[in-house]
Amino acid sequence: MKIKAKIRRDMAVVKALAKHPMETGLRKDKKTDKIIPAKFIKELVCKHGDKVVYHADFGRSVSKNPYVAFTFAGAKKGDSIAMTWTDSDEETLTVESVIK
Amino acid sequence: MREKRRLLLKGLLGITTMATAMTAMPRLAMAKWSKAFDSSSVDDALNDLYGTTALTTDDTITLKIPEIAENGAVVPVTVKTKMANVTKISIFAEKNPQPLAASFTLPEGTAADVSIRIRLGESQIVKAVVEADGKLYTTEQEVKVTIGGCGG
Amino acid sequence: MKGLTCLSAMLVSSLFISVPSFADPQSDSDDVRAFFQKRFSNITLEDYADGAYALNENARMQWEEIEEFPPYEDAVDEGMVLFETPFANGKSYANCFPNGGLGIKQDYPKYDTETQQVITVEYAINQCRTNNGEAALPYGQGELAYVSAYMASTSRENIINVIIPDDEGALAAYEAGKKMFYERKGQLNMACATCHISIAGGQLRAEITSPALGHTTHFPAFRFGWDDIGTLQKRYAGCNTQVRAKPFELQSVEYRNLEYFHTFMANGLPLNGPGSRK
Amino acid sequence: MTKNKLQLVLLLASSLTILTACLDKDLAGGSTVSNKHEQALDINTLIEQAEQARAEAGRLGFEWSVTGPLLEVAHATYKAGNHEQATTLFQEVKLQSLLAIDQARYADENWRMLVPVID
Repeated sequence: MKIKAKIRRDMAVVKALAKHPMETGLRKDKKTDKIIPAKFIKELVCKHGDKVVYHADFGRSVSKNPYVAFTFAGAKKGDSIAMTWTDSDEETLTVESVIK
Repeated sequence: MREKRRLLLKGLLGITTMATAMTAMPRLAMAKWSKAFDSSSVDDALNDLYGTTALTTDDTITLKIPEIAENGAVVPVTVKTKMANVTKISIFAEKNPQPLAASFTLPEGTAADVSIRIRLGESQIVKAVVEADGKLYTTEQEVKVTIGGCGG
Repeated sequence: MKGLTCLSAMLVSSLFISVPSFADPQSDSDDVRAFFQKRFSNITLEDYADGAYALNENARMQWEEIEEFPPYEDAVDEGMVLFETPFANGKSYANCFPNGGLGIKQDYPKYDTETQQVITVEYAINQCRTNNGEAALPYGQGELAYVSAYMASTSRENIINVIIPDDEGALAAYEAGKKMFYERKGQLNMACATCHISIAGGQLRAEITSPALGHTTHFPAFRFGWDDIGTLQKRYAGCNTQVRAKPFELQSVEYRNLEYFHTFMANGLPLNGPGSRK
Repeated sequence: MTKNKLQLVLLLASSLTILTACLDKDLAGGSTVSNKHEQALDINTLIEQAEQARAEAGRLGFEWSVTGPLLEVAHATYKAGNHEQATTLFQEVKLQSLLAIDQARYADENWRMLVPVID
């Protein structure tokens, strides 16, 4: 997951791109003709310190390698944010980034 | 427009240096992932998510989505509104097998301005629902999805 | 059978007889530009670097949205690591290129008068590897494309400056590339020029066909259709296949000549690769 | 006139003889082999022609992308014993290749027609 966070007009603007196949469970493998099992990010959360500043739940219609952007108040340059995704297999990844 | 692209180009390298990956963080305790994402109709999903299908159309909500999608697999969507006390924003793609694409819970201090990229299997209506002061508002737009294979 | 042999013999001879008369690359390029300027009078030369997106505001907006956080960044980062990792003999890519390989893409393809051939960045990358005892990498996509993408990223906004030296071989290579660009082939009987000059900007099924003028600026490109970053010649092979012509080997003499012609046409345009395409 | 008539009769008679001979063989069960052999000779020539034409189209850089896969199908069909269909497929391969060769010739003579002209 890549995160770009910067301060614009006193607000922290966050853009993130998670690397994830986002398999819907509806797609067939062209070679084996078998259904590729569903595996998609269900939840993406961003914390600034202890505070949750963003919480997104995803369904199967979110594109592969999901991209999100959002804006929150109360952060300054140099602060850290941590973003965590959890997918349908309960796999999880947390990435930290410093606000520029 | 051109200037903007230039800036983007310049910023390309060296953005990820600060990001560090850690795994196995304890799962954040938040609202449970709703079964609304499994619903196969917009109304069912609305019921599951909000307990009602009563929506008020409000055209002051900005739903930015292309009228003709360049690539149905990656359709950029932005939903924003100037309404106060927005607690939730959700996005529905009516004709997708499971219409609810994403639902954002916005704590105080987070702007009612979210972007995401979604899949659209065919031309259809995309709907944004904004929850503010406990009421539900909506706006929608038709998106044409073309079948390509030759671009670029 | 006899007829066939006869036909082939006739063909072979006719192919050999048609040696380029007098190639004038600059006036070719001027003509193509004048043609496009007439067709799309509202866009500037620089705009052609954006391909079909220069012609369609709706598509352009979506493309810019994607470029906000483009899908090729990982590939570029990986390319940088690969580029900087020394070979087993201690040397690295930087030793094989002018200026350490950085900010030089605008000068490619080059014509090497010594070996009498067109050298593209990708071809040079593999030359560099084999000269240093490393195995050549597959052209098209994967590590080689990543290295090339990184090199392209260091050359962004540089102005394309392909030079055709006053050399018979160089002119012949250019002319061969040009001829290939205009030859109709494949089961659909289409030339590169059919889509990208004659009907450029028009609708082909659901697509707007891009002008030939800015094609080479943004490669290697991430195409959502490929779900990966790929080289210009991978796209050539794709185009050939789309008109149902059997593609040439990537980095074959034919494709390198084509890239030479194709990129010379874009002289003066700013590089903006890697780019994303649908 | 009589001469012509005579010729006609002779011709008819000879063909009848041949026909009868064949029929005889058929009845004797020996002709299947010889017929098959003749057909095999034909299809072999066709395969050779198809492959030569394809190679020539390829050498000129004008082979169609669909021809190679079609040739594979044709060979597989032939191997599977379906000679009638294989013949059709090899003919198609040959035809596509001849068209591609013709395309090469046409392109060589006329490619400049697509170069934009400024008036």
